Amino acid sequence: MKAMRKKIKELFANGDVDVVLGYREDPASGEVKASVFKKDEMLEDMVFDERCVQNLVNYLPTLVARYSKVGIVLKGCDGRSLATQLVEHRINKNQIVALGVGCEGVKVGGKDADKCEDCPTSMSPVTDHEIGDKKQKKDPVFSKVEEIEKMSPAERWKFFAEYFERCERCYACRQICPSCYCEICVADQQEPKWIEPSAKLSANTMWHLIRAYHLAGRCADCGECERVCPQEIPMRLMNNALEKAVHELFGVRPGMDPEELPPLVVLSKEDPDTIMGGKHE
Amino acid sequence: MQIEKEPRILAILCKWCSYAGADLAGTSRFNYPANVRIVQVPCSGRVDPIMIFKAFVEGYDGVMVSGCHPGDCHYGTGNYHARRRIAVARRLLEFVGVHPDRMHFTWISAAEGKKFAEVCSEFTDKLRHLSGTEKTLARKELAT
Amino acid sequence: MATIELVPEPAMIKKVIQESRDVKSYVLKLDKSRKIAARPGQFVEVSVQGFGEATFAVTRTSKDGSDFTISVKRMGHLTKMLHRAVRGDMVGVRGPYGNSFPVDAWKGKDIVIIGGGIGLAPLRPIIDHILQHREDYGKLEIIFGARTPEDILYKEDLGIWENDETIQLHTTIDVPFEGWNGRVGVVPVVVKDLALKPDSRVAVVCGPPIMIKFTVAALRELKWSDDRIYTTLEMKMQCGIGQCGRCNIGEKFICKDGPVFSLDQIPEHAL
Amino acid sequence: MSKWHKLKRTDLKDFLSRLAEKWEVWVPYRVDGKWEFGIYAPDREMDFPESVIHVSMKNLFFPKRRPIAKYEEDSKWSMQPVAADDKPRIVMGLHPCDVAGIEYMDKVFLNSEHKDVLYESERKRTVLVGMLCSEMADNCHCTDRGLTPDSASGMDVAFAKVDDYYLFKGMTDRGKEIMQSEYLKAVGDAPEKRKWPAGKYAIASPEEFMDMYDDKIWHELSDICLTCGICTYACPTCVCFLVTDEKFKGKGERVTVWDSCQLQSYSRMAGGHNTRKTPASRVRNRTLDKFAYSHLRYGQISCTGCGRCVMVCPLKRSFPQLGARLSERIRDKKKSKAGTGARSKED
Repeated sequence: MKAMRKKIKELFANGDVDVVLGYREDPASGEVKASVFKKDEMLEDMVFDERCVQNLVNYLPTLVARYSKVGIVLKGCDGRSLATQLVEHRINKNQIVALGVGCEGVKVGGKDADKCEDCPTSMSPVTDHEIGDKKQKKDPVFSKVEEIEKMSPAERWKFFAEYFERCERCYACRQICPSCYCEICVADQQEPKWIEPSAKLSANTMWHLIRAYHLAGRCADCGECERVCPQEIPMRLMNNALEKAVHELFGVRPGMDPEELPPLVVLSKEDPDTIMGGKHE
Repeated sequence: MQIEKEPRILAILCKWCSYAGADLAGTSRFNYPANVRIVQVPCSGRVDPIMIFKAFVEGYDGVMVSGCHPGDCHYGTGNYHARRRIAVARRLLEFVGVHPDRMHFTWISAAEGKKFAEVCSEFTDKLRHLSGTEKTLARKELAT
Repeated sequence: MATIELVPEPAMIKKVIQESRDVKSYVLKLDKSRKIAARPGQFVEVSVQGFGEATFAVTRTSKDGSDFTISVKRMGHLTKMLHRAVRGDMVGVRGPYGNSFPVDAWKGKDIVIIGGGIGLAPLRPIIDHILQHREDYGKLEIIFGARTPEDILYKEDLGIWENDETIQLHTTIDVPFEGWNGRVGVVPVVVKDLALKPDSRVAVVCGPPIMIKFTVAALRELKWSDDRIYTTLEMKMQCGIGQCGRCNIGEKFICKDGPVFSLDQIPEHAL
Repeated sequence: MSKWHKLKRTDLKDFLSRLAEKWEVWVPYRVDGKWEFGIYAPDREMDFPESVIHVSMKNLFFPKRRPIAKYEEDSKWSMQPVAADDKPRIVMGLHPCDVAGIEYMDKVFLNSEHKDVLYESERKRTVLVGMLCSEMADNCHCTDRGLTPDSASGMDVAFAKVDDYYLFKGMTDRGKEIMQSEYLKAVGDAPEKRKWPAGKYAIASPEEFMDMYDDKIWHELSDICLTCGICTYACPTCVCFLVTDEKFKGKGERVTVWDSCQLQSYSRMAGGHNTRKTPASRVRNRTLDKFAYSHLRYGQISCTGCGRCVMVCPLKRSFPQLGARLSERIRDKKKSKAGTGARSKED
C-alpha cells in the first residue's frame, strides 16, 4: 500500500498523470468505492485490498476524454480487461499509465469471489509500473463449466431457463461491461427487432445468448456482469464456457496478450472444418 | 397433416454456392424433404449467429447453415469468418441445452445438388430421432 | 365495456399521395362513424398492426371532418411499413391529442409560417384555417425550406399559395441545385435576409431541431419577443395521453401540455 | 369508529383460507431468500415481513408486461381490446409506503381525462390490507417524505403484528366486509404508537430542485451510475411504459411493457436523434422527476422513501443520498449567493 501511494505521488510529481483511477475507502461509511484521485487529493484514503472488487476499466473511456494522462490501478483480471480494450483501439495506450498491483484475491459478500478461483494471472498483463509480488500464472480450470457440460441438453436448459426467466432486462450487465460499448445495442434495435423488449423467457433467452456470444473471445472474465446482476443470473458461466471454447478452438486467452486480436475478427484458413461439428467431406 | 409433424428445418444458404446447389437439387428433381425453409444470404459470412438463436427460439427443430467450400468463397474469405463464428455459436447453444444434432453446418457448392438433397434428408432423419426429446429454447408463451 | 384508450380504432387509407422522394401523405377515414375533428397543431397516433405505433401531426382535415391527412417521412421501422401501405389498407388511429395553435387569439394579426422539410406538415392546418377565414387575419407569409427541390412537399398547395395574392411565399433550398432558379439558403438565413420585423406579427416555426434553434436565434436577433414565437415540439412520444412518461420537458408532457408552445412557455434547453 | 380486532397467529391460516373462498388473496412468500407476493395456498409457508420487500406493488396493478389488445397476424386489422379482470382480490401485507405508491399511480392513470381502464379495474377489484410497520429497515426513509410507518392512510384494512397475535381494523366499507370473520375478536386496545426517527435523507423543495437543471453537479452524480434500469423497475412510482406489438405463430398482442428513463433507448427517436443521450441527462431526468416534476404535475413528490432503489442498485449507489447531496448543493449555492452576492467559484 505504501509502495503504491509512493509511486502515485511520484507520478503526480513528475507530471506523468493528471488523475489516477483507484479505490477509496470512504472515511465516513468505511465503504470502498471507485474514485478519481487528483494531485494532492484524498490520496491518504486510497486502499487496495480484498474489498476492491470493481473493474475500473469501464470508467476509462470517459476519463481519457477529459484528461490527457490517466493512471489506473489494476488487478490481474482488470488488466486483462484493459488489454481487450487496447487491442480494440477503444483506448489509446499513450494516455494510460497502468499500475499493476499483485492481487491476492477479492471478496464478494464476505466470501472469496468465484472469479478468483479461475484466475489465470494475479498481475495485469499490461503494466507500466508493477507493485507487489507477481504470482505465477496458471491456466484456469472452469470446473463449474465442466459440471454443466456433464449434464444432458434438457438438464442444461432447465438450469438456464430458470435463470433466464428471472431476468428483468435492466441491462446492468451490459452497462457495467467494458466490452459492451455499441452505440446502439442489438437489444434496443428496432429494425430488425431481434429481441423483444418485454421481460419474458423467449426474449430473455435471446438477450443472454447474444450477450454471451458478442463477448466470445473478448471477455476477460472480470465477472462484473454477474456481480451486478440483481437476479443473480450466472452470466460468468456462459462467458467462461465461451472462453474455454475459444481457447480450445483457436488457442486464444482473451486479454492475456495485449497484442493479440480477438479470434472472431481474424480468420484462419487453417481452421479444421471439424470445429463446426458434424461431418464434413 | 403429415407435414405438420415433420421436423421444421431452417436452412441459411449463401447465394453463390449453396443456394445454387439447392436450386440444382430442385431442377435435377432430387428428392429432399419438403420441410426445409430456405433463407438466402449473400455469403455465409453474413450469417449472424443471432439468426440461429432466433430460429431456435421461434421453434425450429433444426438449423442448417451452408456456404461455399473453403477457398471458393465468392468474396474471398467470408466462409472462413463464418466457420469461426459458427463454431463458437454452436458451443454456446450446446452449452445452454440445444441438442448437438439440431444444428448442421456444412459446405455445399453450386454443383452439389445431390449433396444438398442428401444433407437435408440426413438432417431430417436425425431430427426425427430427436422427436421424443425436448425442443429446448423454443418459446412456449403463445400470444393467446 | 370500457376499453383502454391505448387500443386504436381501425381506419382505412383512402388515398396515398407521393409528396417527395421519402414523404408520402395518407388520407385516412375512420371505420366507425366517429369523426376526427383535429384543431390545427394536434396529432394522432397511427398503428400498423404488428409494428406498433407512432405519432403524426394531422396535416389536413376535410371540411366535413370525415377524413384527415397525415404526412409520413420514411425514418424508422414503422414508417417503412406505412410506406408500403396502399389504398384500401387498414391502419389503427388514436386521437387527436395535444393542444393546438391559438388561431383564435391570433385574429387580426399578421402570421408568419416558417417550415423546414416535413416540419411544414403540422403548420399546413394553420394556413388552411387562415385561408378559410381570410378576413379575420392580416398578412400571411410562408417561408418554406427544403434540402433539395426533390424534398419539396405539398407542391400542389405551394402552387396555389404562390398564386394567391394575399400570401407571400418564399420557397428556398439549402444548397444550389441544377435547374433550380429559386431562392437558395437555409431558413434562418432567409429569415434574416427578409428582416422580418415583429410589428403585429406572430411567427410559427417547425422543422428539424437544428433549424428551429437557429431560426429562433435569427428572430430574436430581429427583436422578436418570445411570446410571439410559437413552435410545435417533437420528442419521442408513445402514449399521447401523458402516461408513458418519455416526452417530458421538465414537468410538462409534450403530448398532453403541448405540442404547441410559445417560446416563453418552455425552458431554453427544450429547443 | 370501528374497533381493533384480535386475530391469534395460530388462526391466521384458517382466516386466510376462509377469505380465499371468495377472494383471490395475495400474500408475501419467501422464495430463495427473497420475498415475493403470490396467491395464497394453504400448503405454502407464508409470513409478513416487518418492512418493505424488494419487489414493488406496482406489478400487481400495472404488470411488467400487460397485454392490452389481441390480433390475428394475417388480417389487415383485427385488434380487439382485452377484457379487464374483475375477480375480487385482497392484497395483504403492503406497507404504508406501498399504499403511497399506489396513490401516486392513481394520479397518473386515473386522474385525467384519459383513464387507464385496465388499471382502474385492477384497483377496483382489490382490497388493500396494509400492515403497519413495526420497525424501519436500513434503507427506509419514509419519514423524510412525509409518511408515517404506522399510518393506515389509504388502506381498506390495517393490521399490526403484536406478540403472538395480529390486530386488525377495517378502515373502509370494503375493508369491513373482510372483517366479518369468526376468527376476529373485538378488543379495546390499539397497537402502540411509536415515535419514528427522521432526518436521514431530507431534501430541498421542488422549486429549489427546478433551479438545478443547468448545474454542473449532474456529471458528478452520474459518474458512477451505470444507467441500468433496475432502480426504475423496483421503484413503486416509476410507471413509464412502452407500447409494442409481439407476435408468435399467427397471433399477436399489443402490450405495454415497463420502460426506464435510465436506458439510452428510452428517448431515441426514429432517425437516431436522442434528447437524453448522456448519462448525466438521464440521471437528471430521473432525479428531478422524483423530487420536482412529479410535484408540479400531481402535487406529490414521487419518492415514497421505501428505499428499494438502494436495495437493488448493483453499485449500492444510494438514490436518496443523491437527493440529499443535491439538496446540500442547493444550500451551498444559496449561501454563497446570500453571502457575497458573487457567484461561487464552482458555478
